[in-house]
Amino acid sequence: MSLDVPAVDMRTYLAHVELANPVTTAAGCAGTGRELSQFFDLGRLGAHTTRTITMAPRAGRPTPRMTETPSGLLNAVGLQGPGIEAFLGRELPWLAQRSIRTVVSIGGGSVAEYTALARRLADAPGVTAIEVNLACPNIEDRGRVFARDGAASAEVVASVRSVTRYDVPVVAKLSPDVTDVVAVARACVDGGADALSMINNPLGVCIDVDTLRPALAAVSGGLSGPAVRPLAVRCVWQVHAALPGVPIVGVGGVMTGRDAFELILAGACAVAVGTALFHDPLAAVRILKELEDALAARGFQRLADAVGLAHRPPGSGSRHLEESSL
Amino acid sequence: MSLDVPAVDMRTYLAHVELANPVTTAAGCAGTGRELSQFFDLGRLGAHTTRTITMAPRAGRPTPRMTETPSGLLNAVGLQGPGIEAFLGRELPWLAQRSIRTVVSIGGGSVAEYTALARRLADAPGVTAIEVNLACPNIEDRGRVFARDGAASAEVVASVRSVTRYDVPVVAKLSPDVTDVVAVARACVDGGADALSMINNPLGVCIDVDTLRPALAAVSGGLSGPAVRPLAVRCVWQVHAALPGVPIVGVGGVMTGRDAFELILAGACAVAVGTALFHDPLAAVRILKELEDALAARGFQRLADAVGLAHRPPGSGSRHLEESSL
Amino acid sequence: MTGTVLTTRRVDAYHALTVVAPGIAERFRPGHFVSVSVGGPGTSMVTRRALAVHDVKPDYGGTVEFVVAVRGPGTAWLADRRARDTLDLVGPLGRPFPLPRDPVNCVLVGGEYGSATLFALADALQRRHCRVDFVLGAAAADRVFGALRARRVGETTTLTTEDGSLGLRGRVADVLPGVVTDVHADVIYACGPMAMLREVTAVGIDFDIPVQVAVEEAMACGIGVCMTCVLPVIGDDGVTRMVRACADGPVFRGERVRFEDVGTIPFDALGAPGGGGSARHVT
Amino acid sequence: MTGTVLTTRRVDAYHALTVVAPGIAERFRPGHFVSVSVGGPGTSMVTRRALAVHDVKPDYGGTVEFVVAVRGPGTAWLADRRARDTLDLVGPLGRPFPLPRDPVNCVLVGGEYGSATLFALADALQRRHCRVDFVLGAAAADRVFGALRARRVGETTTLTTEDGSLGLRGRVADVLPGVVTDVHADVIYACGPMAMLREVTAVGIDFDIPVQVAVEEAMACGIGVCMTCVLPVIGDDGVTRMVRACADGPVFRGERVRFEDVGTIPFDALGAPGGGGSARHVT
Ligand SMILES: Cc1cc2nc3c(=O)[nH]c(=O)nc-3n(C[C@H](O)[C@H](O)[C@H](O)COP(=O)(O)OP(=O)(O)OC[C@H]3O[C@@H](n4cnc5c(N)ncnc54)[C@H](O)[C@@H]3O)c2cc1C
Ligand SMILES: Cc1cc2nc3c(=O)[nH]c(=O)nc-3n(C[C@H](O)[C@H](O)[C@H](O)COP(=O)(O)OP(=O)(O)OC[C@H]3O[C@@H](n4cnc5c(N)ncnc54)[C@H](O)[C@@H]3O)c2cc1C
Ligand SMILES: Cc1cc2nc3c(=O)[nH]c(=O)nc-3n(C[C@H](O)[C@H](O)[C@H](O)COP(=O)(O)O)c2cc1C
Ligand SMILES: Cc1cc2nc3c(=O)[nH]c(=O)nc-3n(C[C@H](O)[C@H](O)[C@H](O)COP(=O)(O)O)c2cc1C
Ligand code: FES
Ligand code: FES
Repeated sequence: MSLDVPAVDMRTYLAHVELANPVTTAAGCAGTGRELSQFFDLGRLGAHTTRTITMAPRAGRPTPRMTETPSGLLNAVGLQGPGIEAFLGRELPWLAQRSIRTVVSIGGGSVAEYTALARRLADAPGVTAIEVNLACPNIEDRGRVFARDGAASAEVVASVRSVTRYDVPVVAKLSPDVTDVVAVARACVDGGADALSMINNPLGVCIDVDTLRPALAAVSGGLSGPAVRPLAVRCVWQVHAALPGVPIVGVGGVMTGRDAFELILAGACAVAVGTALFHDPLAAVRILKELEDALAARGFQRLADAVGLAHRPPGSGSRHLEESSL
Repeated sequence: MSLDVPAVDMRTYLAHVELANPVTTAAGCAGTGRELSQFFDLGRLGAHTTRTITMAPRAGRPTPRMTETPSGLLNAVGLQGPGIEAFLGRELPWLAQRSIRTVVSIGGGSVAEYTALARRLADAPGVTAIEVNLACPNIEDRGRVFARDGAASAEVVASVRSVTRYDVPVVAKLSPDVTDVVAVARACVDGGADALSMINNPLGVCIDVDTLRPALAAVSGGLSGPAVRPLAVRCVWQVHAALPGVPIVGVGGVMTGRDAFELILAGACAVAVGTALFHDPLAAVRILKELEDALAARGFQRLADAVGLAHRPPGSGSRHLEESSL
Repeated sequence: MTGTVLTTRRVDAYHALTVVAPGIAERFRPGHFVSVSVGGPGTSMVTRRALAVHDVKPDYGGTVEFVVAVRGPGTAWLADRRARDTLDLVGPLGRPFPLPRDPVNCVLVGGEYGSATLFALADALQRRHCRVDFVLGAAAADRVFGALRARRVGETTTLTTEDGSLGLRGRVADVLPGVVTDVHADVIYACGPMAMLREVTAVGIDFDIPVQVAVEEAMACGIGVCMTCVLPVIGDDGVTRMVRACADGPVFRGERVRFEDVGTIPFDALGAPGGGGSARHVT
Repeated sequence: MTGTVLTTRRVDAYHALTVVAPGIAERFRPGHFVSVSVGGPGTSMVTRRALAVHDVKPDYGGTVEFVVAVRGPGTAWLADRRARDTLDLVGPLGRPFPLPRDPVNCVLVGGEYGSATLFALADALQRRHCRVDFVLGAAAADRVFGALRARRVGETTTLTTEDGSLGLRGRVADVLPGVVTDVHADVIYACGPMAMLREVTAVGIDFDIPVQVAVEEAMACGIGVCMTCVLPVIGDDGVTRMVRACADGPVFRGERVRFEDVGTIPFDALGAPGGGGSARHVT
């Protein structure tokens, strides 16, 4: 047993909820949990994040739903899922029985729908946190995505917060496709978000030069994978600089422990693994191990000491990010 | 000589200016022109775009100025350049003497500075077009980048347009780091932009996990290369759908003729090559050849027939891009 | 899991790779597939490539053979592998072909490299004393895979090519009714392009015999977590769902697959936009 | 330009690659470098790697030899190359070492793989009847490159290692004053890490003899277009400019390089923020 004692104290906190370690699965990238559990014990992760759960079952988008891009993946799955009732009936209990820490991602077309989802989750056992996927079109605002608008995001977060048990943190998941991610982050925190998760996929398009048509049936899709990591690190950096007290789940292109470490040094206290799971079913546990080794190799005794460290060079104040690289 | 007759009519128009072909160098990626001309005749390109010229000489940012990212490059050069007087004295005449079509990129910290630059260019021979690099911090708005704000962008464009000769098109270069690129594009066109160029680099950060510090001295930098191509194609697609009559220069991650073709099918009538030049000094001419071959192989007789073609599937109306991939 | 390439060889238009992979060989059942990481260190390709397992042998603790058709950069990379290179494999994946309990007459239909998956199946069927007949087709002679082996293994083998360069000119579905009649087929197994599977299924429906198809859909993960490989399939309850080719398939009952609607969300599918259709069937 | 790898071998901590590249061999002058594409087809690495040319030989129409120290993924890929692999090269690049007109006494100082670039230089100097003495250093014995050849070629060779595993314990700059005095050096040529070049330059300044340094800065293009490889260098007019290591260098007069300010924009550099300093010198 003593071999299992980690060299580094990997515990982290999503607001007041302690996680055994900072590595989680990313929403929509780890199925129901059952699929991955054929490869490893999901309980070894800090948490499992569900796909985004919607009120009604959703068939999603037509195929082709994905295409490979340089160091990335463009996808338009369209939140295919069974709806909240089936989730509560079949998926959540399976996770709860195995004591898998579960972050439930929710998505809706209106504030009311998000709120109704959160209400349905309020009594369900086994909900570690609620992640509000704000990258959903707001049917009351001509389909404008909530995440693009600080006020709309804040409204969703506030309403979800108000119907959620005090001991279940509400995490707002932000998109990078905004002019000012700090403004949206601040609005969400002011609205009651206990933590932030970033980034959701930036929007991209690929054209198939043989069919002369978009490669995805949905035309546009979300870009993920290593290609977007610099954008994710940038968002985490900016938001951590502006709101240093707010826990951040870093997401975007994490394939290795070094990548996870990058997000942590930029200010994330947890890291979600998405696209990497498609390439390597064991990615999340491998990354956890690599991260622990990387911390140990650099003399860290606690993960917490590395969070945001890149902002504070020895002997100087924290550096500010300028908006332009030019 | 007859071997030189292209199989495909590659001519394109930047507003009313005819270019022999759609391939140009991207601003800041092709030096003064002299460097590349050691490898090929720059006059073979549709145009050469200068680095962004500023009023005063600029030393740029400290090093390290670049780091490699998956399928990308993160750079923070900081518009190092000799200033407008040295440009007019030494760089532009060299290009003009060789009849190289030259798009002059300009950047400033205020509307007045952009305007002064455009005025200095008004009498200079050899200016094919002026590209307004809007990714500069506005010193009058706490360093907020012009390109992030449609109104500020439009003001710059309108002022530059007003002092520029009627037969010299003004091209507005847009950033993808905005909530609504179509809104910024529309504002620029309403402000008098004759064409649009997109995308400038999205902002990214990389952390060096050995030094535990940002990899770039400037902390953040601009992401370029194939990693960003899906974002560039998306911006071109969205803007072409909304403003089908506006000429667009597609920029972002073009490494091959196929990549250039992708941007053209999405709606670009010209394509600028940036990061690819760092990898292959002959990239621009190679891409031109590959593009011509790709068009010929698919039976196109004119480049113009391919512009925006992916929007119009045979037998159906143009498809709309939804804001969210979900 | 890491496998070492034992041998590579060209087989007409295809590249055959034999890889030492005991863990996969051991658990393999006909119809399973494997996913392979492509591009090597530093690659820009982030997704694996799905490959059917053609053959499994006991040598070196267990080898698997793949047959690769070069399509894009990933398969081109695979075709460049040489003996002693290593491959990163995940598998076996998917649900294998269901085998009949009784010794029935089986027609195995393969299109292009789709035939590759049928030989292990034929062995398993023959071990159960089933009769096996082959119908293999492709666009041209060099793309018909496994004709010799089919001739050796099957009672009869019928070949078709669209250009007539081998066997009968035409498509497998053109000759299939004749074969089904001649051999008194009880069941059809098929693997190949979607259009072929649709036509083969139609033949099965005509003759009122079951068709087991192994479908091919673009896959990003192969393990059921990304939801990119879906197609509309009718469930036991009569409800159409968008199911995963990788984890719920790749083998389906042909008549359950809504081939005409592949690439769409049928309006009556569970959770289709508008909330119509079978969404109501769900509580 | 495509070059075929002729041979590869380990040399202590380094990997030496000999590549058939007549176009480069022909135009090469000592101090030139070459940029190499890394990662092969489908790679995620978009920038080339700069390598000094160690040796040029007339075999096969012209070969060039590189000495590679593995640092990150690109150099690791280079170290994995084998005979008959091809490399995509651009070069020769940069400004070579200026050669003295008269037969003077030259001390050639190399740190780590930086020594590699000095041997072609030594040949050229000796052809001009210059005396050549070497001072080579590194962290440890296996990182001192070219000691044997230096002993063969130079009048004297002094070796240093920081751990004392070869030659004298210490750094090249510790022993350099003694060598300069002993051999009555007229000029110093140096290539190696920036810290070493700074110290070597200080020695040259002390002795009031010129130092030619070949600097190393992270490069994205190597051809002068990306402006990422800059360092502050004082021009003939006394103005400090941020100049490109690739196109304006890599060889500079040591005393012109503001080593202490590398990694910064000196406040008095042309165009420094604030518009101060030498910006005023410009019309
Ligand atoms: C169950 C199954 C078994 C298969 N067995 C074989 C086989 O035995 N031999 C063989 O040559 N091919 C087989 N294929 C097809 C093979 O997976 C694709 O040809 C291959 O993935 C294309 O990769 P690429 O890099 O060449 O093309 P690209 O078009 O560059 O691939 C890009 C991306 O799309 C995915 N993709 C594209 N086309 C397909 C496709 N048809 N199927 C699955 N994913 C696709 C790839 O996985 C990759 O993620 C099988 C596919 C499936 C689903
Ligand atoms: C003029 C010149 C000559 C050189 N000659 C040699 C030589 O003979 N042998 C040798 O082993 N190395 C040489 N180097 C250093 C070599 O270029 C770097 O070690 C190499 O680029 C690192 O690549 P990587 O993929 O291993 O590391 P990474 O850190 O992954 O490289 C990432 C990026 O940074 C750039 N980069 C990082 N460090 C350096 C560096 N020190 N110099 C230039 N670019 C860098 C790379 O080009 C690449 O774009 C030389 C550098 C220069 C400038
Ligand atoms: C196929 C796929 C499906 C996704 N589905 C969801 C989802 O349902 N909800 C959500 O919030 N994010 C979803 N995402 C976004 C991921 O959770 C993650 O934010 C993003 O992909 C970046 O991380 P990665 O690069 O590690 O994949 C999805 C991403 C992919 C690739
Ligand atoms: C090193 C570097 C310098 C650049 N300098 C400028 C510049 O001065 N002005 C500008 O408008 N864009 C500049 N850009 C952005 C490019 O013009 C281009 O918009 C972007 O890099 C995307 O294209 P690419 O992927 O082909 O490089 C620069 C990009 C790079 C990589
Ligand atoms: S390929 Fe990912 S779910 Fe089927
Ligand atoms: S490396 Fe690009 S300018 Fe020197």
